[in-house]
Amino acid sequence: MSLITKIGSIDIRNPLILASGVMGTSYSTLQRIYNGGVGAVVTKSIGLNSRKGNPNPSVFALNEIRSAINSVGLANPGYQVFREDVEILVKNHVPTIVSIFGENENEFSEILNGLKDFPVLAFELNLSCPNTEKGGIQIGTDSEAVFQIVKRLKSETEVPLWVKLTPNVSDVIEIAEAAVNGGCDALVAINTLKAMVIDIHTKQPILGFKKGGLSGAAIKPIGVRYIYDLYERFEDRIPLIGAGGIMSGEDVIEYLLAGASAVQIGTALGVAYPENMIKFFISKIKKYMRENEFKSISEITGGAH
Amino acid sequence: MSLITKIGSIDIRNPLILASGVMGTSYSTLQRIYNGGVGAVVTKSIGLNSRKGNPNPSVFALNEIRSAINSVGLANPGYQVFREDVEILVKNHVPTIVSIFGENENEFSEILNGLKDFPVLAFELNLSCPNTEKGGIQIGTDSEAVFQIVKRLKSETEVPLWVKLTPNVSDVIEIAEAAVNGGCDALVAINTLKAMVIDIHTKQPILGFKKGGLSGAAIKPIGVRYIYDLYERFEDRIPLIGAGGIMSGEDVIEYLLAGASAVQIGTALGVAYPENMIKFFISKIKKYMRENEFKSISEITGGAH
Amino acid sequence: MKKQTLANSKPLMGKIIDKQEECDDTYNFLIDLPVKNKTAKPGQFVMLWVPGVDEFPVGVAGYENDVLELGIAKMGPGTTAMLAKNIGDFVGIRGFYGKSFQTPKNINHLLIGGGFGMTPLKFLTKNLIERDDNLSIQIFEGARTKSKLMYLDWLQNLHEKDQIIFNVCTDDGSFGYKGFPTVALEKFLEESETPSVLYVAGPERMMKVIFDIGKKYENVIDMQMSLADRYMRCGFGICSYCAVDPTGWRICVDGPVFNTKQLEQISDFGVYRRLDTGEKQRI
Amino acid sequence: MKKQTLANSKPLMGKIIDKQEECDDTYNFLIDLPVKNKTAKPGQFVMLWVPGVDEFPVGVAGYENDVLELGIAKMGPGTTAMLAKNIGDFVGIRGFYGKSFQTPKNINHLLIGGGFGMTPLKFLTKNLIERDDNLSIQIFEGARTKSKLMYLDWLQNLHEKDQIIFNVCTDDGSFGYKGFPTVALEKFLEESETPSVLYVAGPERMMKVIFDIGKKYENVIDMQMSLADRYMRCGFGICSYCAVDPTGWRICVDGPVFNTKQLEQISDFGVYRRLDTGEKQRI
Ligand SMILES: Cc1cc2nc3c(=O)[nH]c(=O)nc-3n(C[C@H](O)[C@H](O)[C@H](O)COP(=O)(O)OP(=O)(O)OC[C@H]3O[C@@H](n4cnc5c(N)ncnc54)[C@H](O)[C@@H]3O)c2cc1C
Ligand SMILES: Cc1cc2nc3c(=O)[nH]c(=O)nc-3n(C[C@H](O)[C@H](O)[C@H](O)COP(=O)(O)OP(=O)(O)OC[C@H]3O[C@@H](n4cnc5c(N)ncnc54)[C@H](O)[C@@H]3O)c2cc1C
Ligand SMILES: Cc1cc2nc3c(=O)[nH]c(=O)nc-3n(C[C@H](O)[C@H](O)[C@H](O)COP(=O)(O)O)c2cc1C
Ligand SMILES: Cc1cc2nc3c(=O)[nH]c(=O)nc-3n(C[C@H](O)[C@H](O)[C@H](O)COP(=O)(O)O)c2cc1C
Ligand code: FES
Ligand code: FES
Repeated sequence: MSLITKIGSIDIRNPLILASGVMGTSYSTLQRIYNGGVGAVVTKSIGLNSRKGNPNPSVFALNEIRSAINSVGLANPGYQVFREDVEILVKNHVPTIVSIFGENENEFSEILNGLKDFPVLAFELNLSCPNTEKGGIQIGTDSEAVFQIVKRLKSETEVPLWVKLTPNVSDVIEIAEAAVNGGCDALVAINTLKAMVIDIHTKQPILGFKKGGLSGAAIKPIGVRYIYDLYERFEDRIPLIGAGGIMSGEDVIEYLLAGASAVQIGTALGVAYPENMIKFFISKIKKYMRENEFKSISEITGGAH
Repeated sequence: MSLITKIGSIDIRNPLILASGVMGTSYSTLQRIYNGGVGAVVTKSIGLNSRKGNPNPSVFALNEIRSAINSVGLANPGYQVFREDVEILVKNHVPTIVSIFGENENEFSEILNGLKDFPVLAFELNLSCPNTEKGGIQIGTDSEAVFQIVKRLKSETEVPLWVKLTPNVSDVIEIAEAAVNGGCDALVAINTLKAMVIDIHTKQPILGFKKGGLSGAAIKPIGVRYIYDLYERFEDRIPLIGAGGIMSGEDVIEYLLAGASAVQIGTALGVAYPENMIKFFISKIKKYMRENEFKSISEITGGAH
Repeated sequence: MKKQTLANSKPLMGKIIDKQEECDDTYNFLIDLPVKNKTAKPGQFVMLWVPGVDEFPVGVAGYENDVLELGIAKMGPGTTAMLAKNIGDFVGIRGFYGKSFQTPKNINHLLIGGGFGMTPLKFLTKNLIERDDNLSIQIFEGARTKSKLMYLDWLQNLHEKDQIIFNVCTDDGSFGYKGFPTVALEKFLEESETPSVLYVAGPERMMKVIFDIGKKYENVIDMQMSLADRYMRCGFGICSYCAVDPTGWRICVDGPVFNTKQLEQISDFGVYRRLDTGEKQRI
Repeated sequence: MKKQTLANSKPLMGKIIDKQEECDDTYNFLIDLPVKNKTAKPGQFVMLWVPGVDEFPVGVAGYENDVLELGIAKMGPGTTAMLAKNIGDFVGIRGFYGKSFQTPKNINHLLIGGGFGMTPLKFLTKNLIERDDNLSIQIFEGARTKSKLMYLDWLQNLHEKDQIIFNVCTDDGSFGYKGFPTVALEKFLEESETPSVLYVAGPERMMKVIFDIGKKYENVIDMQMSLADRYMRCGFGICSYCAVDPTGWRICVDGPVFNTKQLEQISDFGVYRRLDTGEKQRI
């Protein structure tokens, strides 16, 4: 039995990947989570210039539904500064996926070119952040834009390109097809869902940016559905990476059965002992594989179809 | 202090409305929930002909996130049979909104015309059910179709027309504008979110229809965001009716502050004692109004903007 | 208050650990549930998911140490698929749903059933014989023919041990007396001078007949009937396909067991039920 | 295990029930929280939401009967808005977050602080004086000038009652001795022959100086410092803006209190921190 996980041309030691934006702002937390046992880590989404993001409150938990809402809003140091962190990660052999975002094709291209000299595992294109006034959300819902960006970037690097999809669309298949036609190497779904919370005492939205994105257990049935629908459409023609509300090893299996080749975990790792959580996930996955006589992760992928 | 709630030209005794599809298949449950204290009730969505809906399992709870998933899929007796139930409701002075669905303009029109002799409170157009293979979902994401249907039906009846929006779209504002331009009298948001659950022991989707819609607490932050966004766009030019994950009186207030004139409650009433739940909701709303010195529901509407 | 909502979950996958033929086309299953401390009461039911086939309600025939006993009678595709399941297979269970039988002290407990209606009555019998405040426990079982009698050996054994009185009959006289359970029931009620409660589970038309009989006897202080002839989707009160007119009671949470006072208010009782479309169908 | 995730919630709205000027530009607040049975420990902090303005971390100065004590020093817009709040107003509280001070028995407890760093030390003092296993409790407080000394009256009063030894100094000599807290601290450490633990909360540069001093003394068996010079968003470990290099420890959950062994591994300590963009900034 092996946990080694294939995502297109890439192999990682197990199917767990740290999702973008969670413990991903500095090399040290990324390194720590990798040491904690995940197969790979995705950085916070990195843009052209440094950004403060949105005012606080910008992240809080909704524990009644085992979830979180955030409006961090792409706060990041800019790719030039972030090179320093990437350099350390690469030097320390941490399988790193750099998430990047831009307002348009040219921005994406500039960032990619500014980072592509590092042997990172992949670039993940965040076309889907719902927390910026412009940019992200528009691009990720426009299939023509998605196609153009992916095609352009694909021509500029040999490093695999992953496209992260937003669930805030009428037809994810259309967007996914654009990304696949553009030449992307994997699809990641899902990002957070547009959401907000209002405090009834003060009659105000709680988030500093008012609106945010919902992550955590609440969105798991939605994420599983996205992966299932995408697998129905593409089968094994493009690797799918599931994300959204994975809070246990059983949830990982559910995503794999739906069609994912690997998964990303965010909110569940925002706890005091993320290392324990990762170990616990892995032990559950192993137990499941043993009991169900699976020899490899890829055998589980798509099993519910 | 009064709980009387205005939705356009309609007054109901309080802002709580039973959502479509929950205890809405027969006159007797609708009557019971009205007797239990809500302001009005919406029937299960009624179509042209009788429909079996989807195979079981078609509804179950996800109690970890205080939610439910369903793929009942518009099971209904057809409008001709359902006339009998509507007749009793109307005779018993139950403020009834009849939810109707169709595959196209003509179907909607036929159903409306088959029921419009009853003095119901309103018709709610379900453009958004995610559980049918065709029909519903396409219509609700196509702004031109929405405009045409609403305009046509509006010309055929004096009874107010409400349009129920799906959250499974890229841009709800566009659809809402089409409905408003078509002449609708209120917007209802949201219906369930596309979702699914897979059992990892048997490696099968649990729902008989495989895919379903998520309701309950998990979707509340999403529903609140929809109402907030719609109110931002329309302010008080069109009444908004909030729905999605309302599990307490506080949740009702949150929706009102976001911009709703009234709310619909579904999943929360699928309990042993819905009457107690309704009483509890109302006592919490009254307490809030007293403590915050609100004289009427409409004063709360939009307070978070 | 908040905790009161949605007390139930998705199907919990239980492993079949025993399967025994009970009578013709009817099997007894023991299912090991992955839960602790969930208690079931006689009269309650579960939603049984036969993966990939169907989910439907079945009464609880017993529950001990997280092991659930079910008795399944072949009807159509769902029950047939269940009967094809074997030891080691997984099935999904949601529950326990619904209201149970209420059993007063110092009365005659008259349990009347037929077909799969015997399953809740078996559970009820098990609970009653553990008490020492009963005047008597009497089972009235009827079936078409001997090979259709559920729990025959088990009940005969209890009868021999004087724990119950077992009145058994068949339409064809192949076992017990020839005729309907109502014969022995009426005989007992006529002669008895002590109070009785009737617990009835079986086809709704039969129950209606018994209800009309029971009303004639003053010593019948209550009748509790399990309305199992209704289509169910959710099992926890959200869908309303199982509801009765004109009260709007949902069989799955407000029933399935109703008492005399309630049954009198249910105008459907023995008359019609709702189909999966919501249409009415005569019973 | 599942229950371990997301133990926290959205801001709970607490009502300000008392507000007192503590010293220059610094107020003490008592906030009534709508919760029961949540316990706070000295060294922990909360995220304080001033509605419509900002949310930021503040140390717990006390917690009893669901009433939270905070000490807020004016800095920029957020703290200014908080200082403008009055009795009856609502503010949002998330927490309690982070690790607390660990207090061994039979040692000298040396609490060294300045500015709002005094808030966790007040809470710690309150807890320590209730114990009877201390060699001594000593407070070393320093400020620019007398009017900037937090909890002055309270600490002097405890000193007079012999519950603590209060060593106080100001840069300008307007109260206590003229100079830094390190002077009295070093004097004590040189003369003492019993083991001491240092609990330090204040500007990180000051803490670094004390850390280097403490390392020189063998009778200092541990130093616990609260790293409060870090930008925080979430408070529960998800965002990583507060993390330190190279360990990746998040101040909000792995800290804010770190001990000697940990501080030695933090290369940032006293050197740089991350801004709200994730960029580094020299301290
Ligand atoms: C409260 C209750 C307790 C029951 N207890 C038992 C039991 O202990 N043992 C047992 O063998 N059977 C029990 N049943 C009946 C069992 O649910 C049906 O036999 C089963 O659903 C038949 O399904 P099928 O696919 O085999 O047959 P089908 O051919 O699909 O249906 C045959 C008949 O079964 C009924 N039925 C089908 N689906 C449902 C449904 N979802 N809900 C309710 N009725 C349905 C209908 O009357 C239908 O006409 C109980 C039913 C209820 C309501
Ligand atoms: C663990 C901890 C405990 C603290 N305890 C207290 C306390 O008990 N009493 C008290 O008055 N202050 C305390 N602070 C400091 C307090 O958080 C800052 O003074 C406050 O955030 C300043 O905000 P502002 O809007 O007033 O000032 P700004 O002008 O916005 O900021 C001034 C400085 O405050 C800091 N700051 C601002 N926002 C944050 C943030 N979200 N997270 C961390 N630092 C920030 C930065 O260093 C910034 O440069 C504590 C900080 C931490 C990290
Ligand atoms: C605090 C926070 C910040 C996030 N920032 C980003 C980001 O910068 N880029 C991105 O693509 N996704 C971001 N996400 C989304 C996650 O990567 C992930 O897609 C989503 O949270 C669903 O997974 P989860 O439920 O496991 O958290 C963020 C999520 C959280 C909770
Ligand atoms: C079992 C079930 C059946 C539903 N059927 C319908 C329907 O027929 N028509 C419709 O417009 N909405 C239907 N809905 C959606 C609800 O009306 C409501 O929009 C949604 O559940 C969100 O509200 P809630 O979270 O309070 O349940 C159904 C929901 C549930 C749970
Ligand atoms: S089965 Fe759904 S309400 Fe009874
Ligand atoms: S404040 Fe977010 S990880 Fe510490």
